[in-house]
Amino acid sequence: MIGFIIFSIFLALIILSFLIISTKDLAHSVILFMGFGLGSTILYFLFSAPDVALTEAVIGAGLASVVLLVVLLQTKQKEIS
Amino acid sequence: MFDIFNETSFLHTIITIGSFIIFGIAIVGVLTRKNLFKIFLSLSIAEASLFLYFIGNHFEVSKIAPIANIAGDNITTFSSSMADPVPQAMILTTIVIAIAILALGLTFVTSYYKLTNNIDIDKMDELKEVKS
Amino acid sequence: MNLKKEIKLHTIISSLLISFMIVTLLGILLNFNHSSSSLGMELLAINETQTQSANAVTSVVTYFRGLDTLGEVTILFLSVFGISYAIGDAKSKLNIFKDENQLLQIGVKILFPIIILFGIYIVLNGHLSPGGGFQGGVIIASAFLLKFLAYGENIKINHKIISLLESFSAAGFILTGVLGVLVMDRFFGNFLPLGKMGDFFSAGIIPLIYIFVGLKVASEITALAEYFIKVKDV
Amino acid sequence: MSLVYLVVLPLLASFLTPLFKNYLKYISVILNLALLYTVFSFYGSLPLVENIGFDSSLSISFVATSGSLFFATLFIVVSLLFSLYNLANQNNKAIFIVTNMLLASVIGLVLSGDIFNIYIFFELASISAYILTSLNKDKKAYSAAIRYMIIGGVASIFLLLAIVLIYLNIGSLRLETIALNFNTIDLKIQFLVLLSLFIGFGIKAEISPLNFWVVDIYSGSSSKAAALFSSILSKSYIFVFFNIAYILNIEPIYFNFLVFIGVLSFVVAEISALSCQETKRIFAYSTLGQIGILFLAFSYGDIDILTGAIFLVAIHSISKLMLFLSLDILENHFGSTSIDIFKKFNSLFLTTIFAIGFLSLLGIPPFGGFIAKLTILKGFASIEQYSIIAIILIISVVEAVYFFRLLGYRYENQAKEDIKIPLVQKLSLGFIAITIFYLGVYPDWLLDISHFVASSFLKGVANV
Repeated sequence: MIGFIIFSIFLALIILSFLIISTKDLAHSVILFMGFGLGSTILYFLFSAPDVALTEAVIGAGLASVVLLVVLLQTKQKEIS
Repeated sequence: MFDIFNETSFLHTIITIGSFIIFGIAIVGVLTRKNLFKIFLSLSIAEASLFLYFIGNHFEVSKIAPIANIAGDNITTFSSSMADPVPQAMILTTIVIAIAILALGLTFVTSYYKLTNNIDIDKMDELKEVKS
Repeated sequence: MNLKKEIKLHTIISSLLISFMIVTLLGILLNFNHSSSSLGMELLAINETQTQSANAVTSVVTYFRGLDTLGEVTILFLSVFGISYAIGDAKSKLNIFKDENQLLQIGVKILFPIIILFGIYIVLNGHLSPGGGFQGGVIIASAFLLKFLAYGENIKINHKIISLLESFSAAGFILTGVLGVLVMDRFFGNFLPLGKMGDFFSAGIIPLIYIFVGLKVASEITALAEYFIKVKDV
Repeated sequence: MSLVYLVVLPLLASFLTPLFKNYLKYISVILNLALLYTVFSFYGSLPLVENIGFDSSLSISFVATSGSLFFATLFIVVSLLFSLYNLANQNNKAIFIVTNMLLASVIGLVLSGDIFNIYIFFELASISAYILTSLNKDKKAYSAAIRYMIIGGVASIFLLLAIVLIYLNIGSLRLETIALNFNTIDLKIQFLVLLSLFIGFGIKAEISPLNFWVVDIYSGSSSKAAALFSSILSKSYIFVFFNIAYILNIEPIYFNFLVFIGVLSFVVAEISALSCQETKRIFAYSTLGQIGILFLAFSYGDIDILTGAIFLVAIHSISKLMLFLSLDILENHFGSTSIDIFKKFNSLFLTTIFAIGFLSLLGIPPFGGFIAKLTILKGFASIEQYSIIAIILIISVVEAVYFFRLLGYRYENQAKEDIKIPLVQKLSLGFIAITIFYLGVYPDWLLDISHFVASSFLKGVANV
């Protein structure tokens, strides 16, 4: 059963990373990045690595998103690709 | 009914394929995106995919976390049924390095943006040689 | 119009190239079974006798590979210093979330002590349960971050305390290593008694190292959060 | 006295900066002297393998062979000269912290015998280099720092990929255990690991196909930062690159490829220096050229060439430090580093310093550079590689063109401004010039040390 969950989360992460790269609006990509952090936290937990899951949750999803959001607020512009 | 998924070698193939697809997407992001903010974002996704690949390939369904739980009297000792602690320790350190580099990079991007109001890597032409 | 097409072309070419590279990479990587014996398994076997710490990952991070953590803490110190150097003096800047948030302030009054306590628990029990200096430090810093968001302008962090805390916990970390040389003739040697696995005072210098790391990471990430929050020029 | 003191003392000094408020520049001189003393205390007991943490083959080890100690001493001497030069300026907390961190990470890179530990010091050295680039806090500095970070990020991703593959296949992180069963793993994986190691270290060691970014970073950052980059940072990456190559004793075909890379970067760098209008770019291209020669000489694995290469490492570090620091004096005075500032300054001291630096880099007899080039050319002659000798001599002519053009600008009759140079800077730059001259006249003691270092380098696995 775990294998199937891992498979589906990996699928979600692939779609998330594609969306992060391709969206025009930077705010969307930051929020998707938070989703990516959450997905990898769950994966680390399933890989029986609780320490790494805790670190990824606190730093990868938490701190990185705050830093990205605040920097986004300062640069305040839409990406014109 | 999904017992094929629980077999370790099949799992490792999923994890390898999945993480290297994310790695590929992130590297394409670094090469093609024009926005500095996006480039740093895809750099950290590329690193995150390597972490997933590394920890994923050390995972086996039967293995439990390398922590001896001391619940009351039954102390589970450290045995080979536990996951390998060294990759976890390495990834723990590299995640913190990745956030340190990301924060520093984004500070430079903001300071650069404040000075030049430009966040497009192609328009960063301050360093071009001025041929007098 | 062709500019738009030209950008598209550039993306298509590089993505084709990269996908070709990834396919060959996967071709190589998929048909091998990696080595069974590994450093981790050997360390796992001797973990109980060497460190008496219940969390094998913590004993690897702090004791078996202590120098990595020292390098790691220095990288964090340097990156926060680089940020403070680039952003300049934080005292003269305005908070980016200028309006105070009443709702959050009530929440903060309740949550702040709980988060701090939780962070301290994670730091202190690094060698017993998952977690440790890094994770606990960031949790403590997130409590201060919450305060920044809630009180907007009128919260001032005393920079002297933060920089003193930072340098003394780093110096403490290094002195435990130097003490290891003086007492056990090996850097990061475990000079404290190991105690019994499972109880609070066990695993020699591992909890000590993680307390220093926790203090350092907490003060640094709080300073980092403040540099990021207080950036609007007056 | 443990080897780790060499890494830990600079870290401790920069952690405790809040304590010594306005004595930073004196503390950094004392620190470098103390480090010099500790390094010399290890020369008796070589090769020394020191396990950190707990005493077994599973722990991280610091390996002090004569090669790694020679490079560590060179870096400490360069950092000492840099801090002596800095005595003239007022206390700069950023320079103090970042130079100490750079020194600690570079010594760690050179001494460490554990591949993941090398990755950590690689990151520490990169982050201090990023901050050094951004010290000027202006448009150019920030755009250089951002560009450097993106490229450094890509380099560290490839290095991480190599380490992940090594651990998955060999299960160990210690260089000697990796070397022992490196050829047990599948050939394709070996190639993959070597390729990602090559890209990861190649980008930072500034070799030709991967050093497109270097000259922009040098021209964007301050001369002080460029001085540290070219004398300390690039040399440490070259040492780690070849230390791992020799330890893994990879097949000769890879070394021939590295010879080609060395020749390519040497030729391309020197020729593109001709068309530069900015002095920092010229010095950067000349550094890339010298790195090309070093790559060429290191990958030949012949004892005489290697001795000349190690002599060249020492000479090039000192003379490039001197050149960049004197350029820093000009930059502070004129505010720009374009070529025509050479027409506008009038100080006999600086002209002699520049002259000595250029002549030593070109390899003109009375100076150290001549001995280095002579030993390398003699080494190539002894193994009948006349094509390479021809290339080196032809390209030296190209070097002579752009260096003498700079010197020529001195004698154009234009309004000249006098430059006041503080005594301390005069002393430190003069001391380097004298050592270069002394090494040119009595080079034997350094040649013997380089010979000893070269032989320990070639032993590769045996001495780890």
